Amino acid sequence: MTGAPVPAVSCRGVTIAYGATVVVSDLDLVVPRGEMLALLGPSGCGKTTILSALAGFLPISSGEIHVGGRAVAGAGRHLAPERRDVGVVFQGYALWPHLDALDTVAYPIRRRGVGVPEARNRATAILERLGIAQLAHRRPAELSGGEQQRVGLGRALAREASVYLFDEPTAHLDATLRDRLQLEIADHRLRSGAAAIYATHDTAEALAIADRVALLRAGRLIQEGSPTTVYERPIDLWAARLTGLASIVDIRILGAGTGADAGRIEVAGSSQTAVVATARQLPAGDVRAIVRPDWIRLGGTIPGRIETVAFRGAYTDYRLATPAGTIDLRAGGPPKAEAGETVGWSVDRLWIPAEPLEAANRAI
Amino acid sequence: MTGAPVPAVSCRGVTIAYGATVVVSDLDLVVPRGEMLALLGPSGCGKTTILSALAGFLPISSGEIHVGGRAVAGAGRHLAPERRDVGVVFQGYALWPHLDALDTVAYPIRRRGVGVPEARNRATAILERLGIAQLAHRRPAELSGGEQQRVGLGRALAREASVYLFDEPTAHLDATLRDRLQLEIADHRLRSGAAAIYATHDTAEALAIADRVALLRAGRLIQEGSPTTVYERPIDLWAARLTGLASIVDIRILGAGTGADAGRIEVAGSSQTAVVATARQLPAGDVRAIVRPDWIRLGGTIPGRIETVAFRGAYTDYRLATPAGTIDLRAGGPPKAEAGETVGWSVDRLWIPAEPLEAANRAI
Amino acid sequence: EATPSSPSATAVGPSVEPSSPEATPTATPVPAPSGTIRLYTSVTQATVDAVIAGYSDAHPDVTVEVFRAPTGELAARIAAELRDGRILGDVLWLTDPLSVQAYAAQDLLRTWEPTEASGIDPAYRGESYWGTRFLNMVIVRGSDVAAGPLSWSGLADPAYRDAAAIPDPGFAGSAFGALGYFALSSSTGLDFYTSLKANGTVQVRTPDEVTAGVAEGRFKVGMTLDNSARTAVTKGSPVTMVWPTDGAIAMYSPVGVVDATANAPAAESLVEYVLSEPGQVAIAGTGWQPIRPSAGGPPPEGPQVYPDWQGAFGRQAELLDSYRAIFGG
Amino acid sequence: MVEALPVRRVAWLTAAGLVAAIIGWPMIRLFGVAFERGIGTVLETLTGPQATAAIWNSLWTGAIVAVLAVASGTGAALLTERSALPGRRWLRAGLLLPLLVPPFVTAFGWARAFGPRGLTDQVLGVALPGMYGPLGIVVVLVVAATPISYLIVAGALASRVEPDLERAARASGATWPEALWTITLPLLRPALLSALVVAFVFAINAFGVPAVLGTPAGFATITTRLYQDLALSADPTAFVRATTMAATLVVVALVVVGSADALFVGRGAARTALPSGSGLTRGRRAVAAGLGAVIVLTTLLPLVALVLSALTRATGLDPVPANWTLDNFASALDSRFLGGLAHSLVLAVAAATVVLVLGAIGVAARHGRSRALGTAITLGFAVPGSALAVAVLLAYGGWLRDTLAIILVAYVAKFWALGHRQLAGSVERLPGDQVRAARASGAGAVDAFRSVVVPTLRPSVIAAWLVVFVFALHELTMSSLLYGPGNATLAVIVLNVQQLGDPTITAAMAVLLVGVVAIAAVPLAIAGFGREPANLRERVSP
Ligand SMILES: Nc1ncnc2c1ncn2[C@@H]1O[C@H](COP(=O)(O)OP(=O)(O)OP(=O)(O)O)[C@@H](O)[C@H]1O
Ligand SMILES: Nc1ncnc2c1ncn2[C@@H]1O[C@H](COP(=O)(O)OP(=O)(O)OP(=O)(O)O)[C@@H](O)[C@H]1O
Ligand SMILES: [Mg+2]
Ligand SMILES: [Mg+2]
Repeated sequence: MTGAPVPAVSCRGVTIAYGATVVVSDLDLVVPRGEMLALLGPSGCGKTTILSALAGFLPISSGEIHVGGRAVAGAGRHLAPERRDVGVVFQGYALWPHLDALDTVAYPIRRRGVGVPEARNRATAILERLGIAQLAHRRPAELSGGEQQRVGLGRALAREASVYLFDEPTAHLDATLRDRLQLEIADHRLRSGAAAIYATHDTAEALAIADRVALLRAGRLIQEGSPTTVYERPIDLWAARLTGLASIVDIRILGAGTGADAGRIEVAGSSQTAVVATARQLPAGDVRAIVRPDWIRLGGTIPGRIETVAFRGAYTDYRLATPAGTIDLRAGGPPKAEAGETVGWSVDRLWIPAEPLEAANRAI
Repeated sequence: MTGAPVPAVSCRGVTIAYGATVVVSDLDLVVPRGEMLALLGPSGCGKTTILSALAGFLPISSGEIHVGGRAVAGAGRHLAPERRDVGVVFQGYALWPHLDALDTVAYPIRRRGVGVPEARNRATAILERLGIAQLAHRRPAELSGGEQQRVGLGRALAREASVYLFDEPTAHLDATLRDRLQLEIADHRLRSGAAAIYATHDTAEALAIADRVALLRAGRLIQEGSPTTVYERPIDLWAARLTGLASIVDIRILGAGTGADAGRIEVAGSSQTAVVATARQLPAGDVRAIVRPDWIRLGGTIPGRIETVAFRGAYTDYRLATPAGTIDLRAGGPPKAEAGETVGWSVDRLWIPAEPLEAANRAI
Repeated sequence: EATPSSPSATAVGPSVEPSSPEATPTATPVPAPSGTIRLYTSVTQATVDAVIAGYSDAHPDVTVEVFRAPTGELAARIAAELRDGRILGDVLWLTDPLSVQAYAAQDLLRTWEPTEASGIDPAYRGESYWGTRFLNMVIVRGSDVAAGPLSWSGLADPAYRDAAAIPDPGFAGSAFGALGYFALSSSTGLDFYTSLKANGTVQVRTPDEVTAGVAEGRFKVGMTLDNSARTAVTKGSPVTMVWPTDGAIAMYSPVGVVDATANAPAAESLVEYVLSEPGQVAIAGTGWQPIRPSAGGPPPEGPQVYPDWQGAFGRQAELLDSYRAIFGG
Repeated sequence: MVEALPVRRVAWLTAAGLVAAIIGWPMIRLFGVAFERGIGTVLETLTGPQATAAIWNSLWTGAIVAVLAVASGTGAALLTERSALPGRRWLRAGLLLPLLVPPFVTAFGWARAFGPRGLTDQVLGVALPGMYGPLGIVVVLVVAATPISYLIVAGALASRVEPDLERAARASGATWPEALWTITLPLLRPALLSALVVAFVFAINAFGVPAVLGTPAGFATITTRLYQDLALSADPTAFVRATTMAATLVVVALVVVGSADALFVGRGAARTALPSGSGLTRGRRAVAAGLGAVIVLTTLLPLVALVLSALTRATGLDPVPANWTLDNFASALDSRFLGGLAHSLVLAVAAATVVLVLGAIGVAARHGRSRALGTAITLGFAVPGSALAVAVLLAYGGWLRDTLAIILVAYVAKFWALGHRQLAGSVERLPGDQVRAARASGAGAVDAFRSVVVPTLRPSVIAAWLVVFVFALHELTMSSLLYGPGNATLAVIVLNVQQLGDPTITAAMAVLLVGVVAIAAVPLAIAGFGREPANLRERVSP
């Protein structure tokens, strides 16, 4: 890292195992100062494990971890958690049964040698920002799940660390609160210039708040990039489905369009123009491509039979059986068509990953 | 309930308090057999408390609870949990540290007097359906959060109860798994004809899976209805925001349209047609209305300056400052405009609740 | 299954010593005693076993249940039983006269006249209890200690500063006997203990601990029971027994019949046997000096002096307190 | 806010009834005797200079022993249960070893090992100064009481485990001692209190140790004084004096235990945490070695000394092979011994099991009032054996005299506290949701208790059973007072041999006793604690 600014966190070839079972293998991650990296992956992919290793709760079997340029783990070294300058939000809250909300949040402040009254003042301020000041004197047993989660978040923010590790910190919060806390977190980081790693399984959340997104699959990093990149250019179908709904269509390339301007394609016999992005040399003839529900419009010449309709408030998801494959389609507003109806549709945009795609199958 | 089919669950004027603090007041709920009711409310509104009372973990201070027509609580009666025929998924999992996944799921089956081998077989089947068969011999301490949550879900399903109580059963699961488990649950209920109460803070989830949705605010039931009703006809701004994004616009009614066909309105000086639904006598002149992001389109004659842009994968959320008020707008696909730009917009649909609305303020 | 602490006519514990040669029953008056009696005793296990074995041969019809416990526990049990009404034992055979005197004073013991008691010096008996053997409080000295003290006062010799030991009267009845002797009978009075204390003498719980301490070399000399010293010597411990020139303090170990007994004939026959020649021989056989000189056993190796039990009786608390004022504990 | 289950009420009534029968009634009889000569006599007895001295001695030694024993027990528990020390299994076993040795034997052994002319004195020429006297008493009692507090604390640590709690502290910037102090210990508080109470009570009614080590220094405690009064108790006043002393001990315990239990009030369920083990990554071997050394010194050496004197032909001879013999064992191992052994085993197993069942009932009865219950139960443990035996005799001698049953009653009265404290200490931190989950799965209250509460507490349960079993097997005073013809216990036999006054044979007996207990208890201990708690397998460094 000669010359280059020291990153807040960097992992090189980190492997983590529980006893004999390796759950994270050969992980490389770099988080620049002040940046927020989202760890996005399905349940059991290793998010918590990675965070635990960064925080110093778990030893790593190989590789190296640097925090703020300081080697904290690897090569026989294992720096104690309290000396790593990280703030952690635990997936299971990990609140102390014998401390009330106030003292819990005051705890890290006290650890910095701040006197009780002062620490309590600061803690109260934090509780207020998280909207639970009125619960200051409740113990965990007397708090609801989401309230506990907020206390846990408050404790982490009180730490004033240079790196924050968030493990699904909003899993039990409603959308409004979630937005509000995400603003809090962003704001807090802006003020302190701290970096953060944010483990979540919520795609929308990850794409919305993170500067960069890392996709994890069974303990391996399979793609890393900006939210738009991972959404528009997923390296494979699995990645595509992790970052949102995605379907596969069989198309034929008629004429290439360069970059963002549309090229001619043929889908299920009817031809149209669409933006075709690809990670490889654009092939001619038949290819298999990935489409996002919002890259597809109802109305058009391609026939499709509606299989299912799911109303989701702001939008409705349809599944169409078409000659080009089963596709998912999302349109704003309440359902405009019934299951069973046959409709026409068209596609605005397509993505062809480097690896050829096998036949679509919904089984996950 | 003379003649009418006995509902699976019914609460009449139920009030629940922790010591002196009343957290649920005068709750009336009826869940017909085979139906799924979503309890939708922000953190701390009383969801878990209500479920605990139904399950028999908490005494109720007043009112009555019937399960399957049988009075289980109230009027001095308190039926023990194991005799209420309910299956519970706990928000905090509540797994037993000394039992592995298999035995945990087998536990309720054993309680019905089934022998160990048979119980284990059935348990294995359930674990398979939940996609954690390979973790059968892990104890909670050796499972990830989402895995633990699935074990907890499996235990509840194994109970084969006539009523299921789900407390945010998918909070720690990724979208794909969530969909899959929701199918499992639906499927399981279809086969057994069991009713379910599903506590969640996730609007999309509630609207997608529930037959009916109950909106809770600080321990009070404020609205109950079908997903489309609560989305399109929220009784007030709070309810509107609980069930999705919502903004307030000042409009002038020019000509009423009846029911679903559009009437003429004027917004910020420019006039257009839109569907105006209302719970009261449609007023003439200036009124304040609620709009959903998907009831608004970019493009149109009404001016607005983009304040924030949030890319959320399948769609992008914009916030516009307009003469008619600050509005949130959702459009499919990646950002089409930058913050700071001035754009034109138009509205397709409006909702005017019974109570007049005060000036919009985002603070919740 | 052998019932450990109750050898009986039917079952005889293996560790019972062979009864003495001529165990011919002494001419007993008609009718022959029979039934079951219970013996409460604090006498050492071996001695009890030997005597009971002999008795059972002589009186096959009588079953003897033995309840053996240290003086303290035995007394506590009796006290508890008394609150339930009556002592449940038929015969009491204890280590020293102290407690028996108390029971006699409370009329709990049966007043009668054993034929075998005729030979017993009045000093070693009361109306309802009779001495069965002697415990001699003597001096024990480490073999490697040059010249041991020859008299009691010698224990206080500066040569044994911090290296002499005595048993605690609070714990051991025999030690209390010694206290009683010095306090009441001897010329020295309690000064004896004062001088010992002044010389750094250590008190331990029992005579046996004194012997052991001397054997281990913790102490050079000490006050202990002849039986204890002899056992150590015969086993090969590096100790020697010294018979004080001014006399070993001899205590007799009394036996008596409980007044409330339901089976007086059998109870009496047991007492008779203990006092009889064969009983005495059996006692002597286990290393105690019997009350009957004719029965043999280890003879006194010098003069014996006797505590004034009558005088000590009723003044135990007071004597102990004045002793503790000196030695603490 | 948990629903008041009928089961709870039933359990409470049952427990209360049993307490009244097994402890309450005998106590009443005891106090009846103590006060029968009027309050005047009582005061007189208690205000005598020696009495006050004895009471004071008992109090301060008791207090010091309790603190030290709990400190060392907790330290050991944290080391063995909370960090991946090499050879944890053996350390655990070693720490429990002193349990196997009857206190009077411990005293004996320590005197042989570290006393003047003891093993170290002969070999190295160094003896522990003040071995005879308060110092020796405290040291030996601490050694004897440590395993009990170790068991209670270790049980609590293992019974409910959440590594994240302590990790959260570390991640908040707490060093591991800080985390220990601010998080772990507060969560362990109920268990620590139990341990303190039990250790204190254990100390103030120990007899053998102060008797052997205290007399030379003229250092009397309530129990030794009590014994001396009993020895004279053919004289009715002496007997009353004795019971008065016993009653005093009960009152002392009542005050201490009561106030300790008062501290429980208002404490919600707490959960303890296992650390990540990173607290002790370096120097684990050193720590383990140190712990091992302590065990060897405090426990093994005295035992060795004991064995040596058991092997030696006669007291005072050097313990060299030339002087070795097995005669002592021979004369110890007679048919009586085996008979006594049989009785003791029966009694010990019965007592341990009964106590456990009662403990379970007590736990099931847990709510407000059950604190009073706990206090009452602890009283039984507080009364010195001889007094308790007398009390039981007074209360039940009528029907049960001379049966094993009456001994069992006394044992249960005495050791109930051990089971109750242990279980209560651990159950304090079972989260309600786990039990609820069981109920919601269709398990009845009792069923849920059996299938969820008990297994989660498994280590504590086994610990409780073991402690009672071992104590019952050792028990000396009560049985020597209560046994009837034909059912002497092992300890009674030992005592009777000891009366023969030959230390070598006594040593032999003691060695046999320890051996027996070891054979009976060690496998169970391994079964109970050998298995690593899941959480340890979990996040501790490979
Ligand atoms: N033991 C208790 N004592 C006092 N108040 C409590 C207790 N438990 C919960 N509460 C309060 O009751 C209210 C409802 O709690 P509940 O757990 O039902 O909320 P919830 O709807 O489940 O919230 P969440 O979605 O965060 O789980 C909360 O405000 C909480 O603070
Ligand atoms: N103590 C353990 N022993 C063995 N395997 C474990 C242990 N803890 C976790 N695992 C496994 O490691 C994998 C990763 O666990 P981790 O908790 O990191 O997943 P996660 O990404 O946090 O999932 P979730 O989103 O459900 O929390 C999972 O498959 C889990 O089963
Ligand atoms: Mg996780
Ligand atoms: Mg909740």
